[in-house]
Amino acid sequence: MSKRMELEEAIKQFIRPGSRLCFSGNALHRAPMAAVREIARQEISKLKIVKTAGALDIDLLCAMGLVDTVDAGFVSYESVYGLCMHYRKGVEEKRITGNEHACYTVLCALRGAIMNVPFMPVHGLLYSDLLVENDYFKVVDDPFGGQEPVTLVKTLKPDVAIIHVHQADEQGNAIINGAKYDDEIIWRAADHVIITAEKIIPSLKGTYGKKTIDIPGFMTDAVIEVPGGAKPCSYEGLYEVDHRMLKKFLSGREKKDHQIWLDNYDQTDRKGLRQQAGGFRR
Amino acid sequence: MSKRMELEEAIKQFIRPGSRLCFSGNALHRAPMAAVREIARQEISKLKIVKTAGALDIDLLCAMGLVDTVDAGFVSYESVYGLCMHYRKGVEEKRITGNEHACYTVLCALRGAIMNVPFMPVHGLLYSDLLVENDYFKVVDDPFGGQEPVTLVKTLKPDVAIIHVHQADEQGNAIINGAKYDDEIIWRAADHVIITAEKIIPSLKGTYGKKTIDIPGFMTDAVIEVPGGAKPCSYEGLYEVDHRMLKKFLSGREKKDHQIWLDNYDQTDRKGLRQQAGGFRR
Amino acid sequence: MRDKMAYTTADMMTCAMSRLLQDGEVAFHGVSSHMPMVSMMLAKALHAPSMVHLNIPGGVNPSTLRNTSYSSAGTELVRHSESTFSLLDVFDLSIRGKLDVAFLGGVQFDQHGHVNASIIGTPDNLKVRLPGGAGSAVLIPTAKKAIVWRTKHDVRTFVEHVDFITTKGNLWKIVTPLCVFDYFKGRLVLDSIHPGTTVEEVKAQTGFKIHETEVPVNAAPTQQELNTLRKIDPNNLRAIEFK
Amino acid sequence: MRDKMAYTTADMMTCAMSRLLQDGEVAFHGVSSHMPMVSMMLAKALHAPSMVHLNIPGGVNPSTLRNTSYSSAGTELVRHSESTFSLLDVFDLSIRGKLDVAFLGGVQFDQHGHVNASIIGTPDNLKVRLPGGAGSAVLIPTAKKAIVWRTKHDVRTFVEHVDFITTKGNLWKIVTPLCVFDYFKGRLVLDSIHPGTTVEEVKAQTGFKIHETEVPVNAAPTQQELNTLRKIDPNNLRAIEFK
Repeated sequence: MSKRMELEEAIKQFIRPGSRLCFSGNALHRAPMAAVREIARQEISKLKIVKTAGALDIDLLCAMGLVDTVDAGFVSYESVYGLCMHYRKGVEEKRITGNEHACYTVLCALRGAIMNVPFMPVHGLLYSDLLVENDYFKVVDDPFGGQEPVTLVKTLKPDVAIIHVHQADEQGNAIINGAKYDDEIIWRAADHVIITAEKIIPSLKGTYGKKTIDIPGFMTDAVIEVPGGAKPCSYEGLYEVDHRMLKKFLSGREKKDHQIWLDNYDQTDRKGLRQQAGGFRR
Repeated sequence: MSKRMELEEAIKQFIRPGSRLCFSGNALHRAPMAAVREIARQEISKLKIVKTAGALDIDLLCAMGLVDTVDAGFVSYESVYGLCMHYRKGVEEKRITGNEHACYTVLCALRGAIMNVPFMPVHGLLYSDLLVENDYFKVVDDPFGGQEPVTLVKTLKPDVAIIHVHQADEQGNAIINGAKYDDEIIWRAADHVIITAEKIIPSLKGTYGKKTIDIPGFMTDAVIEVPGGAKPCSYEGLYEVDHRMLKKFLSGREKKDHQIWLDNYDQTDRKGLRQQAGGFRR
Repeated sequence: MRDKMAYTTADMMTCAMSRLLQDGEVAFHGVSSHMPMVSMMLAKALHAPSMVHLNIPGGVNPSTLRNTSYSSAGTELVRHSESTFSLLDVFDLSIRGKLDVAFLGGVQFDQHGHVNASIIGTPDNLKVRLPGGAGSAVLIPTAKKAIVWRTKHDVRTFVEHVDFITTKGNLWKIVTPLCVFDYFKGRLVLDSIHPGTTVEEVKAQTGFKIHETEVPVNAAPTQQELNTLRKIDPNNLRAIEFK
Repeated sequence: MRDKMAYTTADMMTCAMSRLLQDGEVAFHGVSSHMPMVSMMLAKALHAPSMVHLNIPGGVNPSTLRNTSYSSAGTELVRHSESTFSLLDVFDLSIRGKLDVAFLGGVQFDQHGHVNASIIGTPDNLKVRLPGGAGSAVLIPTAKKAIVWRTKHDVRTFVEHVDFITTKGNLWKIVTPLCVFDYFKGRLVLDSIHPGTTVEEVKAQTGFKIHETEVPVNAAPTQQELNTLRKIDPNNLRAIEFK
């Protein structure tokens, strides 16, 4: 049974207004940008985003007014490009709830989802206004009689994890080349997993031992072939950050500007349009 | 800095009376039997053993009267060889504390050690006399206001994990071929990690991408070359269960019998003796 | 009587379990679980090609058991698998309500669907320390359907009250050499019997009251099932518990 | 004055951080942490060959930065590494008290060693939503030694009281363009100044009272350090925060 879908279809089927989402990669590396753009095109709103360290993925959806809450340890472009201004403005103007975590507590909150428990104990986080200001942390006594109080972080259960990978097969088996970042956590934590892949082959069966399958097919719901699907973010061994397109986005001021920016990617993100254009080799 | 040691030395240095230990593998597969035998030879006692599913490793140490506590989900040979009689007798005669867990709660108790927290929440374990009879489980209210009570398992922090691998280098990097079982959990949970390897090479540096290092060198304390170090248990691609030697152990009744059984392995387990014998190719 | 047939009790039990599996389901077996392991391979070969086969060493959909000499937890299950999914992953999956079928053992069962794999006697007056429930205490409550099998069917196995409740929960079926029990509205009921036995025999071998008087007789293993069994399990691992 | 020298402020800060690292230590840097990344490579090249270099993409001991064009969290750090150790592994390691050194950023610091990377203003009257403390809130309390660096040294950065305590704990040193602070008995004290500045300048640029009057001047980067820096960091990533 093939799980192959078109991007438009997969985003429509699995992502709803208010969905809690996790994205692959870290900062400007291997974010599933084609899928993020498709969410923006479909204007699916009130999204809750969970990521240790996000950048363009979060900032684009904030710029489009589609974000309700961000749970993250760090939201910023790396040094050169500075803060995520759309996220920042949204939080400052109280349109967006910015739940600050330590990156670790994001991962522990996702561990809670993996283990289907309502909270996860976290050591080390004892001196911080984050504990005072936020109801997603609680400090309790140790029921086993230990003397130290225990900090708990409330579980965050993502509805969908979107992961951009190097190669996948039609059954949903996926191979990530290079750094895995937090992907091993998010595909286990989420209710549904959407894979976008640089390339889809009919079957990875029989390659065990030769290739390492990072995500087993039965855990994924949809696979979509999107060459360049992380652009303008980077992907190990394939492409670097596209600084020109990144600057172009950052220079956008209004939603109209961002929509024009999105249009630049229509033909590479959407297969239908790629085929119409006739220029895309399968 | 080489971490290479002799087996006698490593066991003496890292394992003390009362140590809590984890062993690699599962049932009769890839248990670190050479190291277990060396513990038996050195008669290090009052050991606390933590394993999801143990067999000969646990039973041998029980037979030698060296075990204080076993935390496990399942202690038995597989069908053919039946129960672990020395473990069973020890528990029945109250010489050994047999803490029964679900295999999952063993792993969650080790997760507690990995995360340095005193307990781990566990979903699903709500209907069981195990909860009633044992103080290492507690059922509490959800501090975040959820309606369902939450079961907690008390953390088990191993002092030493002993892992038998296919190949290691002198810096302690280790490669496990075949099934990893729970090894990914135990090397993270334990305070010290002892690697016994079928083969040690000077350095695995530069093989990244070609080989997958399962345990990074900086996390290990000692590496010891012991060809056949899992025997009479099996090791993927190298040797099957040695049924003759297993039956020989099972037919032993007294400590004296087990000591004779251990002697059979002296020359393969201990390098000093191997070299004296002169017959072992390095 | 059964041994005069062209199939063994192990064949019958394996087929009965195999038939309980549906295409597309995600199913798990553990250690010392040879019959469930073979039944999964049989189901995949015959009617459930897309079933997902999970196990302790972590191989997803092992393609063959032909080189498996002894174990249902050996690394052979990884060597020819499609991908890997560790034991901890399997548990977490079940805990999240996403494991369709778990095969589990046990030593004592009672009419209320309680499973004992822990001790005979009481904690204070221990007669036998059993191997332990392994995954049962979390898998039986969380897997959508827990299938238990037991190669002994006698009044010491199927009792009025278990000595110790290792677990209870989403128990679905218990497959024995004589019959299949169904767990229905909090009670074990007789679901079907295997050819060659009678409801009376089952009653006589069961320590709790069986109310059912007429139940279906399971189809004997078909020629296709038997041929496939011999092909996928040439070492007759499915019979290992009867040896 | 500093720009007349044969080295840059980035070189000085990188060398100061590198010298804080000892052979055999296990050290981590995160995202947007180019100077710490280069300082680790420098330490390994010069005096700490067995230091263990951990990072966000999970490469243990990356052998080169020469192909790194932009990031301190890029997969280049994995491509030529010795093994892998994920970000979650790094956090867990620190949480267990086994991470020797963590490099962390921050935006505001006060005399009590409080670090603010969260907000300017108050939660109810937010002026600036900062990027967030990333790992700091758990790493500064749990790493054996937390080294903080900041490329700005002014009275808005080093303040009497931070607006928000993102974290405090095992802060060890803060390296700035002017000086190194030491966290000692619950207070930031002036540890040393870089060549080309004075204690007076540091006092003028610091919003809390500095009691020290005479402190050592750090050695300028040596020729060996500078040569090595140019070799291991040809793209001058260490200066990226000054661009």
